[in-house]
Amino acid sequence: MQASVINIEKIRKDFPILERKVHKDKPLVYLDNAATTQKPVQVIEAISNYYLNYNSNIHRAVHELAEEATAAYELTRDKVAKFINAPRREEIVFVRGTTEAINLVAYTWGRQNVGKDDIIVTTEYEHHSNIVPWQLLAKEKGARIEYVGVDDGGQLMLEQLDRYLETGRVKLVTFSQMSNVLGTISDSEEIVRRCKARGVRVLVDGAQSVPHMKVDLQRLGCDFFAFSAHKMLGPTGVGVLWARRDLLEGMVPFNGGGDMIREVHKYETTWNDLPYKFEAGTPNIADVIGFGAAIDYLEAIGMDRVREHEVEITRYALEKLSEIKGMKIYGPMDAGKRGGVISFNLGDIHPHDLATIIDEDGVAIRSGHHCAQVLMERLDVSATSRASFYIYNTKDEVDVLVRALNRARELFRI
Amino acid sequence: MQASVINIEKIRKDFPILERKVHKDKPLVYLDNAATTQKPVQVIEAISNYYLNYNSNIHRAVHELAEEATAAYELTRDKVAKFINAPRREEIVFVRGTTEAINLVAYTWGRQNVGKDDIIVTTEYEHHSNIVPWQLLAKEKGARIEYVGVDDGGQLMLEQLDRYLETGRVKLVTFSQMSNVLGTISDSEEIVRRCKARGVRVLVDGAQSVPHMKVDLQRLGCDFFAFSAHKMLGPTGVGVLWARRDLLEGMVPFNGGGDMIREVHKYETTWNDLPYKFEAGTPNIADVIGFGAAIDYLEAIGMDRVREHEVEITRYALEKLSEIKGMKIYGPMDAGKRGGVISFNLGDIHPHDLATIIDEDGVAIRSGHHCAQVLMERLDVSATSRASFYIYNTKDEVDVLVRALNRARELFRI
Amino acid sequence: MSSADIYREIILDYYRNPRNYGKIPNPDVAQRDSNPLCGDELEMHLNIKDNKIADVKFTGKGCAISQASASMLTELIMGKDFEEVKKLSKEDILENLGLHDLGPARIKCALLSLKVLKSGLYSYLTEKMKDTASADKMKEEASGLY
Amino acid sequence: MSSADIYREIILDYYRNPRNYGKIPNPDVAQRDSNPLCGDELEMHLNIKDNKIADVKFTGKGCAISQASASMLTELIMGKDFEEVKKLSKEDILENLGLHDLGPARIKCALLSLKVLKSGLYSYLTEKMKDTASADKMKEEASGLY
Ligand SMILES: Cc1ncc(COP(=O)(O)O)c(C=O)c1O
Ligand SMILES: Cc1ncc(COP(=O)(O)O)c(C=O)c1O
Repeated sequence: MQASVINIEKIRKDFPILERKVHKDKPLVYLDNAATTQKPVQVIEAISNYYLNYNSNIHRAVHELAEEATAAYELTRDKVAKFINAPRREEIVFVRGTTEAINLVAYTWGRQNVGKDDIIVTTEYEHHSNIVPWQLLAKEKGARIEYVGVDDGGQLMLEQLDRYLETGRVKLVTFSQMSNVLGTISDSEEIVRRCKARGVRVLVDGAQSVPHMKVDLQRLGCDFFAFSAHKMLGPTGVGVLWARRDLLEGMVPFNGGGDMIREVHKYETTWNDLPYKFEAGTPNIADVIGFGAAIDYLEAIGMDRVREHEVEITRYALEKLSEIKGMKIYGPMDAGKRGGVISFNLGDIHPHDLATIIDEDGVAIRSGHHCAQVLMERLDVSATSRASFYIYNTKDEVDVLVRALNRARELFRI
Repeated sequence: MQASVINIEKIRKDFPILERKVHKDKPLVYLDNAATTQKPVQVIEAISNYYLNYNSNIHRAVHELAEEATAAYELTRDKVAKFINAPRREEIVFVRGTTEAINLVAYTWGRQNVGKDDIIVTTEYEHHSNIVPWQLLAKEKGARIEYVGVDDGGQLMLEQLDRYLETGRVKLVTFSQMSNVLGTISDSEEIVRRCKARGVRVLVDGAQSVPHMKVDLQRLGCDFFAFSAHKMLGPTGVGVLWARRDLLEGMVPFNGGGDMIREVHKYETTWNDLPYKFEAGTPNIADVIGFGAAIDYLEAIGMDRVREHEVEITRYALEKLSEIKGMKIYGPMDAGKRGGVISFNLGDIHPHDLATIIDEDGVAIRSGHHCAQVLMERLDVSATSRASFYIYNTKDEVDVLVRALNRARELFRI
Repeated sequence: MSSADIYREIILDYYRNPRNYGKIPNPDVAQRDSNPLCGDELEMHLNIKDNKIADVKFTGKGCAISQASASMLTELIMGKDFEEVKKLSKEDILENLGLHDLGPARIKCALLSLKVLKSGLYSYLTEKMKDTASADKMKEEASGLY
Repeated sequence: MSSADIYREIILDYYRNPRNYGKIPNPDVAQRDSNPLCGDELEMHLNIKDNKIADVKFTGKGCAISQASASMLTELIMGKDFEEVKKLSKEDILENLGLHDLGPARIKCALLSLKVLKSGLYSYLTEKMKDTASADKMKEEASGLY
């Protein structure tokens, strides 16, 4: 194993799944981290420990278990606020994931603020979760949805954003801080600056950025921010919507039910304080607590070092992959300015076939449209293969990937 | 420990939390099961095992982990369908819990089918999650919400339902199969029959019934059905919406995003098949798998025996509690016709004070409005105390509760 | 603290025989709030004259802690200088009640009356005194209580 | 089965040189579907005369398995009796392709063409033959494929 900015051997010991063999005897090489990451034992144990020792519903009971569970659940809120440098803890709303966070904004703020002939601007490299909710809203309201294009280098064409902004009809600009296909890191602060200059609200999809680089919401200056725990060592079923307090206060509730109310009467109801107004029903208590352990784990390594490690491995992978005959890589080629997500196609091998073949060698990558069909149309492909890295991946694993791809090439006689 | 229809000593061994002491040295007596139940090691291990051995995002990848995870996730869908005797697996939609299930129906079917001056009928003993979503919908559409009253014996006054049905303007009747405060078991089949006779749709909130008695959807005959895993030995963060296939097919999607689409284009999108159309984004994979283990556990005991055990302990508790000076019990008194949820007040001790006092003796009960403020108004109380039982509770624990209540009585000089 | 310490004679007495219970006709301040967790309700009425609390009354329903706390708070502030009342802290209330180490759920019961008081002062400062700076401070303090 | 077994010469040949690729002008049946999981698309055109498949063509994009499967299916049904084609099963298709033990994700690729065929026959039976009983059977079979 190569020297690295992080102690990778120690880290790998915390992920028992990496010891696993697939297809009988092949060591697992897990390169599907953009879909979901593996979880360290610290996270798994935080969840078990909750169930084994202090499982209880929260907020409304006074017995000891309930107090312990409530305190642990709320502690994660503090950890999240600190991790992304949010101004206030009550601006952190727990949801199921990025998808639910964005839909929440569309159903509440969106339905209150977007009207006929208004424009919602998104981008050609968005995940479906940052397109479909706005299509649904646009359809309901008679509004329009427009796309900032992606150039051949995988970058957003911001002059198109300017043109939309100039119409004066844009109500929201929404974009991903890091593309889950191209690895492009958006020029987020610049986009926010241009929107703010026109008084336009901005939502940033941080599903791929928060797990892989330091994010500072106070610097970023956006209005809404969304991300998922399961893509950053945390459990499935938890995500975060952050929004500025004044916006949350003005927003109608999303789901109605327990915990989000102040007083329920037969014909009228008042809402609870932030953030509970947006957390209806029994939340995913155990996994929120597990998410806290994931944040602790990342904080202990340090996000700058996480990023450095990924730049290093991405640089190595871009170099090695480029040497393969018939290889086409999509997205920016400068590892220092992109994330650790590499999409590619190899000759005329369809990504599905490619993934099946290299899975036999233990290599898990993703193949398909990556929930980004609009981008697939833009790239004029039906699908790509995608390898994505995280803190536990090594250059040795990149070598295994490369060998497996060469075997596929031979099988397809390319 | 007393003889019981179930092997309670064996069962208690599966719940390590029951060995726990609270307030230094008091054995935990957990009687807050209507809020959330404890989890057997089988469920906790199913979750850990997923993360330790085959954690992966599902449905879209072809590598081995993804296939294992997808198979396990989908297997729970089959288990759920069988458990509640649903006609088809694709009618089972995984959501966060009962609350989200009901909101999903309100946002989709509700917004499509409820119009101005239409009536939505609910009941006075509903949980907030079966009131607030309908208030929000009624407000948006200019519809009305009406309540079937509760009589002094804790039963629904069905003649009021008839009167609403006679108006011909009722679009939906929605009610809880078991009250989470009074323990009343609704006469569900009769209510459904009356609604069906008028072609009115029916939603049944099964949050308190599915965990405690055999539910057979094909016999029940309703249109929508909702419940939560965490109230039936399963993890937090998972619930089920069941709806008839033809209804689901006609419903617009709820959340937009990954997995729920067939094809996304810039300006138009088509939807995936059932049930995926309603499962947008990365689902709570680990906990759905854990939920499968919870169903296995209950099936192994047998729901008839679960019910029998609860009737026995509820009968004992009703008897012992009635003997306490100053005790007022709400709801039906015949244990054979009600669930294992007992709400009460003791003299002028406020339930919060009572719960604090007996918590010192290790007894965890709930106190407050139980997310049923409309019922509190009906009962003319601001709150009640509530003890609720499950498979691992014993008569000895009821005795501990009774002793603790008597201590509270002395402290308050009643 | 143990429940025997919490539910002392004096707390039970204030719970069962609350002092200053009731309403003031045409009060200078009328403020109501409820605890969304347990449903406790509290309404406080104040008259303020010559920078002093000229009269104060409360109504409400809730647990012994919240009701005794409210009643004792009314006694504490009756006749006090307005500036002093503005400064009342969480610690003052708990001191006055003789309650320490309450758990996170029950401490909200003890502080509901202070929250209502501070919210009421916020409205008073905003509307009658046009003193937004002090008002905002009250509001922050009220929402910081829990 | 191993990928060396899946990606035999013949599968690659059908992938790269699909037989019956294209469209039929004014076909009796035109059916399109896509696999929401991977984005594979397939459109099939059929002409039916004298209770036989008089002509069949397909277009699409997708993996080697789905494209070879579609092409081989067109060859299999060309000229066949309509009744026989209605009876085609999942097993027939896999047999014809020489593919066994595909995982749950990849088997969908192999069966997409059969799904499209059955959906097409459903429309044909409903609209042209007014045979709802047979049509419903086709629909059930199509949705049962995955
Ligand atoms: C009858 C009833 N309905 C709905 C709910 C809400 O369930 P959840 O909080 O799991 O969404 C509950 C429990 O809290 C309940 O008891
Ligand atoms: C950029 C981006 N946005 C949104 C999502 C959706 O996240 P989730 O599926 O956790 O809701 C993903 C991942 O799937 C993503 O990569």
